[in-house]
Amino acid sequence: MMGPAFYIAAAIAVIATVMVITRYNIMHALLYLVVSLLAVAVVLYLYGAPFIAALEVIVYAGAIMVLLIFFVMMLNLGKESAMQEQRWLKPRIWIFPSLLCLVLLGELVFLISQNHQPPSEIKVVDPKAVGMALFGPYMAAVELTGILLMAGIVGAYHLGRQKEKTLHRFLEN
Amino acid sequence: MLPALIPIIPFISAFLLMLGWKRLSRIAVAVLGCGSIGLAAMVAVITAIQFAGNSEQAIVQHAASWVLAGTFQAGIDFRLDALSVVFVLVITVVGFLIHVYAAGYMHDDPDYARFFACMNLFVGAMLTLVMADNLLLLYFGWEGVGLCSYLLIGFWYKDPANGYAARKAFIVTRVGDTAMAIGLFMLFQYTGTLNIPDILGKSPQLWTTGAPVVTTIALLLLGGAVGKSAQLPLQTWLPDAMAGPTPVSALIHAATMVTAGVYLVARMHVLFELAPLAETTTAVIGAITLVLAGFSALVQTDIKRVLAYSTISQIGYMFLALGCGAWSAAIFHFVTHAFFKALLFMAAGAVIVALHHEQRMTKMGGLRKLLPGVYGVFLVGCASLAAIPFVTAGFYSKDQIIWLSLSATHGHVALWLAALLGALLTGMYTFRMFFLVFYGEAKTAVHHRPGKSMMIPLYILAVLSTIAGFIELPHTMGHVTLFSNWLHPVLPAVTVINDSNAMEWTSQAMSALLAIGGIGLAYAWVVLRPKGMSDFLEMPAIDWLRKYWARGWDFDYVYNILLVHPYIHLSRMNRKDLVDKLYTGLAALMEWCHNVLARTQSGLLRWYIMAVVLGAVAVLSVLIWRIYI
Amino acid sequence: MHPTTAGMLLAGVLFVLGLISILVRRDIIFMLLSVEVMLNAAALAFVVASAHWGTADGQVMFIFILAMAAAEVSVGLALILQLYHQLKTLDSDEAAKMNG
Amino acid sequence: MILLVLLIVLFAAALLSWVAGAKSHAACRWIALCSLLFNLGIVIRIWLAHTAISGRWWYQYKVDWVPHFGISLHLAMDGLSLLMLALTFFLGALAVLISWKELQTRVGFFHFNLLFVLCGITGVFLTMDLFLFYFFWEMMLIPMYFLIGIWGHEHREYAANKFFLFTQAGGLLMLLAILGLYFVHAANTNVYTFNYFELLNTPMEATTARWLMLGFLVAFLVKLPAVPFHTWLPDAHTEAPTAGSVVLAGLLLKTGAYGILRFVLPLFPAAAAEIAPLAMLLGVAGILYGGMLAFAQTDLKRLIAYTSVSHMGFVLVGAFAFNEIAYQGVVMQMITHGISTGALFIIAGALYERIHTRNLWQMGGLWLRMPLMGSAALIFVMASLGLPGLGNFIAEFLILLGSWPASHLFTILATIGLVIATAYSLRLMQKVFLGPCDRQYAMRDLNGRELVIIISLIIAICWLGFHPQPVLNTTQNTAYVIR
Repeated sequence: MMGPAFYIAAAIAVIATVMVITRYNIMHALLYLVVSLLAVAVVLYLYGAPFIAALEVIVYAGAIMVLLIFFVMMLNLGKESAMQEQRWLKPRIWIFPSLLCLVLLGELVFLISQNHQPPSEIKVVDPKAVGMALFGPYMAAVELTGILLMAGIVGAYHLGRQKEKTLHRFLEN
Repeated sequence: MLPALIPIIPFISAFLLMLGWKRLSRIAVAVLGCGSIGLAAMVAVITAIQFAGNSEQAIVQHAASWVLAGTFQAGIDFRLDALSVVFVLVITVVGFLIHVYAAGYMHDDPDYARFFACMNLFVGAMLTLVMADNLLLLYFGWEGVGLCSYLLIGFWYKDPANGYAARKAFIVTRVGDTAMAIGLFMLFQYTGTLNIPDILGKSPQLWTTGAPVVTTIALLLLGGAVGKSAQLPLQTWLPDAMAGPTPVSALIHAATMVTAGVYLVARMHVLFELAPLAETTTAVIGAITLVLAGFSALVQTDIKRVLAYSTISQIGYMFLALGCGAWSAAIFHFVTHAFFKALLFMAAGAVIVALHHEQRMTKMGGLRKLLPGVYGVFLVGCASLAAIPFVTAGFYSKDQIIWLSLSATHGHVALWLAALLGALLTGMYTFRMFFLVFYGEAKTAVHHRPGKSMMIPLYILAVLSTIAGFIELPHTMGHVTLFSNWLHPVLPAVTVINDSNAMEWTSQAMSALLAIGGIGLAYAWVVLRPKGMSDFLEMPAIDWLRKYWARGWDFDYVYNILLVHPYIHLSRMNRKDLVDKLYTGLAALMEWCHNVLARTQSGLLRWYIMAVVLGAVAVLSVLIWRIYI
Repeated sequence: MHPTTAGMLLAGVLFVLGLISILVRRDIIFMLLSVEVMLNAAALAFVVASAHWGTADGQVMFIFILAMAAAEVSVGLALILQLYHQLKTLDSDEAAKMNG
Repeated sequence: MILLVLLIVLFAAALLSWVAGAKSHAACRWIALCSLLFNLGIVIRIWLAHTAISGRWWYQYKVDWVPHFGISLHLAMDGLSLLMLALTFFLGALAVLISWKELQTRVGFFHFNLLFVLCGITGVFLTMDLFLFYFFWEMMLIPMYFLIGIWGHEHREYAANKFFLFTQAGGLLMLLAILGLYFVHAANTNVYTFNYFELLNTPMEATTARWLMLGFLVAFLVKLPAVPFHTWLPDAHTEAPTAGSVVLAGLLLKTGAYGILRFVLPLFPAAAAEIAPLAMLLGVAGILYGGMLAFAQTDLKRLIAYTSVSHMGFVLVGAFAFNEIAYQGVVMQMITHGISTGALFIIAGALYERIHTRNLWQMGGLWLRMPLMGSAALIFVMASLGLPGLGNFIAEFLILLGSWPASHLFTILATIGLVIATAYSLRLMQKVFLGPCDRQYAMRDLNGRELVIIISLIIAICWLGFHPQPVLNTTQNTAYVIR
C-alpha cells in the first residue's frame, strides 16, 4: 500500500548506496552517500516522521557528511588514493563477503516477511510527541547522550591535536 | 635361665658389631661374634636341661608387648617346647661351630665385622623364628632371616652376579611369604588371634577335617614354607645363593634357614592334619622336589651347587615326611641333615680355600693325600648323606622317612618309590662329588691348609653326624625312640597302617641297597670309567639331558620368560608413565587451542568484522531454525 | 506491500550493502563511511517501527543514533588523522602492526 | 590457646627468619630450627600428658571470625592431629637441618617459605572449620610452589607449575564441595555454618552426599596421590630441593590421607561406603602401578617418589576398609612413610651433594666409599619393603590384616605389592651402593650433622617398629567411622 513515492525513493537510496560502495574515489562515494541519505530522508517523511526527515537532511547529510568531505579534502588524498583503492578492490575480494552478506540478507528478509502483525496504515507521530518522550521517560538517556557528545568533542580535540611527539613512550625506537 | 636371652644375646652382639665396625680389632670381632653364639648355645643347653625336667609343659615368656590394635594383639613372647628346643639346640650348636669355622675362613676379608654382624643377626632372627609364640613374631624372624640371607649372599657386593643372586633369593622367598601373609590374615579372620597355641587349640573346634577354609590356610602357609625351604616351584633361588661365602651356605642355606619351612609346617601341624589335601600336596611337593633336585645334583660341576641341590633334595625328604604325617621323622631328618650338611659345606669350603677359591670339581682331584683331614670328615659327611647303613645318622633318619612314606596313613607307593629313587640318586651324586674331589689326579695345587679353627668344628660335626642317628632307631633294629618321645608332647606320633616287620625290613634293605648301588655307579662313572659308560654319556640325548638337568630343569628359564622378562620389559616401556601422557596430552591440546585462537587475533579489522558477521549469521540461523523449522 | 515490511526490507538492504562495503574495503575512511550507512539503515528501521506502532520511541532512538553517529564520526576522524600521521597510509591492515 | 600458639610461633618465626636472613644466614637457620623444636616440645608435652585414655578432643579453641557467614577460628586437637603435628615438627626440624649447608641462595626467603608451608600444614591438621581448612589448604600451596620453583633442580619450573595446577584443581573441587555442604546444611537446618562438628550430621540425600563426597575425595586423592592423579608427584619430588622433597613426601601427602580420615569418612559415611570398592581399587592400582614405575626409574629421586605412590596406596586401601585395625595401620603408615621416605630423600640429597648426579647408572659400589650412608640406606630401603621390626611393617601388616575382611581380592593384590616393593627396593640398593665402583676419588661419609639427622630417623623408625603402642594408643580413641 506504499505509493510510488516510496518505491522511487527507496530505489534511489539503494542505487546510491550501491554506487557508494563501488566507488574508488572517496569524494564520489561521499557525494553518492549524501544522495542516499536524502533519499532515506524522503522515506522517513513518508513514514510519518517529518521531524526526523528534517534531522536526517540537516544533521546527517548536512553536518556529518560535510564533516567527512572537509576531512577528506584536508587529507588531500587525490588520484593516488583512488588508484590504491582500485588495486585493493579486486573482483574476487567481493565474492565471499557478498555471499555471506547475502545469506544474512536472506535471513533478514525471511524474518521480516514472517511479520504476522495485522496490516496497519502508517501512523504519523508529530514532533511534539517525540519531544515529550525525549524529555519525559528518556530524560536520563538524553543527558547521557549529551555527555557522549561532550566526550566526543573532547576526544576529537585531544586526538586531533598535532603533537611534536606522537609516539607513545613504549613505541619509541 | 630366661629363654628370651637366647635370641637376644646374638642380637646384642650384632648391634655391638655394627656400632664398632671400624674400631674393633679382628680378634675382638671374632671373640664377640663367636662368643655370643657360644653363650647363646650355653644358655640354650641349660634351658633345655631345665626344660627336660618337665617337658610336658612349655615355657612361655612374655618379653614385651608389641602390637595391640583393636582386637589384634601380638606380643614379643617366646615359647620353648619340645619342638623349639630341638631347633634352638641345633641352631645354636651348629651355628656356633660354623661361626668358629668362619672366624678362620673369613680371616682375610676386609669386612670381617660386617660378616659377623650379619651372621649374629641371622642367628638371632632364626632363634626368634623358632621360639616365637605368635605368628607375627614368627613372621618377624622369618623376614629377618630373609634379610640376613640377602645380606650374606651378596656379601661380596662388588660382583653384580652376587647381588643378583641375593636379590633373587629375597624376592623368590618373598613370593612365598606373600602367600604366608595372606594365610595369616585368614587365620586372624577366623580365629581372631595369631597366637600359635590358641590357633592350634581352636582350629579343631572351628573346622571339620577337609573344610575348604582350613585347606586354603594350610596351603597358603605351605606356600610360605615352600619359598623359604626352596621346594618346588620356588626352589630356583637356592643354587644361586651359593654365591655367598661358604660358612653362610653352611649355616643359612643348609642347616637352618632353609628348614624354617619344615619348622612352620610342623609347628602348624594341627591345621595340616585338618586339611588332608594340603598334607598330600606337601608330600607330593617333597617327593617331586627330592627327585628333580637329585637329578640336578647329579650333573653339577660346581661343588657348592651339588650341595645346594642336595639340600633341596634332602628338604624334599623332610617335606615328604611332613606330608605323610610323620612329623617327628621330618624333624629328625632336619637334625641329622643339619649336622652332615653343615659338615659337608664346611669341608667343601676348606677344599675351596685350599685350592685358592676354586669351586669347579673338574679342577679338583687327588686331594685324598693332600688334605687327609678334610678327606676324612668329607667321607663321614658323604656317607651320612648317602645313608650308608648302620653307621651313619643319615641312614636312620632317611630310612625312617622312606619306610613311613609307604606305611603311614598318608603314605603311598608312589611316594615310596620316589623316595627310593631319591636314595639311589643321593648315593650317586654324593659319591660322584666325593670321587671327583678326592680321587684321580691332582689338577690344582694346594696353597692353603685349613687351620685349627676350621678343622675342629669339622671333627665335632663329623662325630655328631655319626652318633646323632642312634637316638632314634627303627624297631627292627633296637627300637630306640628317644627323639620321637621327646617330641611327643608337641607333635603327635605317626599312625602306621600295614605295619609289618617283614615289609619294614624289605624297605630298609632296598633303600640301603640302592644307596650302595648309587655309590657303586658313581665309582664306576668317575673312577673306573668303563668304555661303555662314557660312550653312553656322550650320546647326544644324554648330553642334552645332562645340560637340561644342570640348568635345574629350566625352571629359571621358564620363570624368566613368563614373569621376570615381561615385568621388566613392561615397566621399562612404561618408564615415562603412561598416565602422565594423559595430562601432558591435555596440556598439549590446550596449547594447540591457544595457538589456534591466538592466530585469529591478527589485528586485521576486516577479519574481526567478518567474525562478527559470521556470528550474526550463525545466531540468526539458530534463531530461525529454532522458531520456524 | 505492507508498509512496515517494505520499510524494514529497505533498511535491511541498506544495512547489508554497508556491511559488504565494510568487509571488502581496506581504506579506513571508506570503512567509516560504511559504518555510517549501516547506522543510517538501523535508524531507518527504528523509524519504520515507530510508524508501525504509532509511538514516539522509535524516533527517539533515531535521535540518539544520530547523536552517537556524530560523536563517532568526530572521534573516528580524529583517530584516522592520527593514524595517517603515524603510518602515512589509510590502510587498515597496516594498523595490525600496532599490536602489543 | 596452646593450639594457636603453635601456629603463631611458626608464623612469627617465618617472618623473623626472612628479616634475619638478610643479615645473617646462621641466625635465620637457628630461628627456624628453634621454633620447630619449641613446637615439637609442646606437642610432646601434650602427648605425655594425655597418654591416659581420656576424651577424644584434648584441646579446643574457638573464636568467631565472620559470624555472619558462620566462619570461626576453630582449632581442635585429637590423637590423630597430635601425631601428625609431631611428625610435622620433627620432619620440619630435619628439613631445616639438611638445608644447613646445601642451601646458600636466598636463605631468608627459603626459611620463610619452609616455615610458612609448615604453618599451613599445622593449620590443616588443627582446624575444625571448613572455611579455615580450605584457607590453610591453599596456604600450603604457594610457599611450596616457591620452594620447588626457586631452589629446585633443572626442570624446576615445569615441576612447580605441574604441582600447583594439580593441587589447585583438586582444591577447587574441594571448595565447591565445601560450599555445597554449607548450603545443603543451611537448606536443611537453616543454620549457616562451616563448623565441622555441626556439619557432621548434616541430613542430605544420597545423591547429594555422593557428589559432595567426590569433591572432597578428589582433592585428597590428588594430594595423596592416588593413581591416576599421581603424575605431579614424581616431577615435584624430583625437582624439589631436599628439604622440599622431605616436606612434600613426609607431610604434604599426609594432608591428603588426613583429609580422607577426617572429612570424607565422617562427613559422608554412607557415600564413602558406597565408593569403597572403587577407592580400594585405586589404592591397589597405586600400590602395583607405583611399584612398577619405581622399578623402572633411572633417577634416584624419581624412584623414591614413585615408591611414595605405592605406599600411599596402602593408606587408601586401609582407609576404605572400614575396620579399626586398618585405621590404626593407616595412621601408622602415614607416620612411618613420612620417616622412611623422608630419610631416603635425605640420603638422595646427601648423595647428590657428593657426586652431583641422581642418575642410577652413574652410581654403584658406593658402599665401599660410604659404608655409613650405605647402612643407613639399607635400613630405610628395608623399611620401605616392609621388613618386620621397622615401622612400615606394622603399618602395612595392620592395614592388610584389617582390609582382608573387607575385600579378599584387593588385599591379595596389595600383598603382592610387597613383592614388588622388594623388587624396586633391592634394585635401588644394588644400583647405588652395591656392585663395582669406578669412582677412584675419596668421598666423605656422613658428617656429624647428617649423622644426627639419620640416626634420629633410624631411632624413630625402629621405635615405631618395636614399640608402636604409644602411637596406636593415641589413635585408639579416634574412631573415624565404623560401619
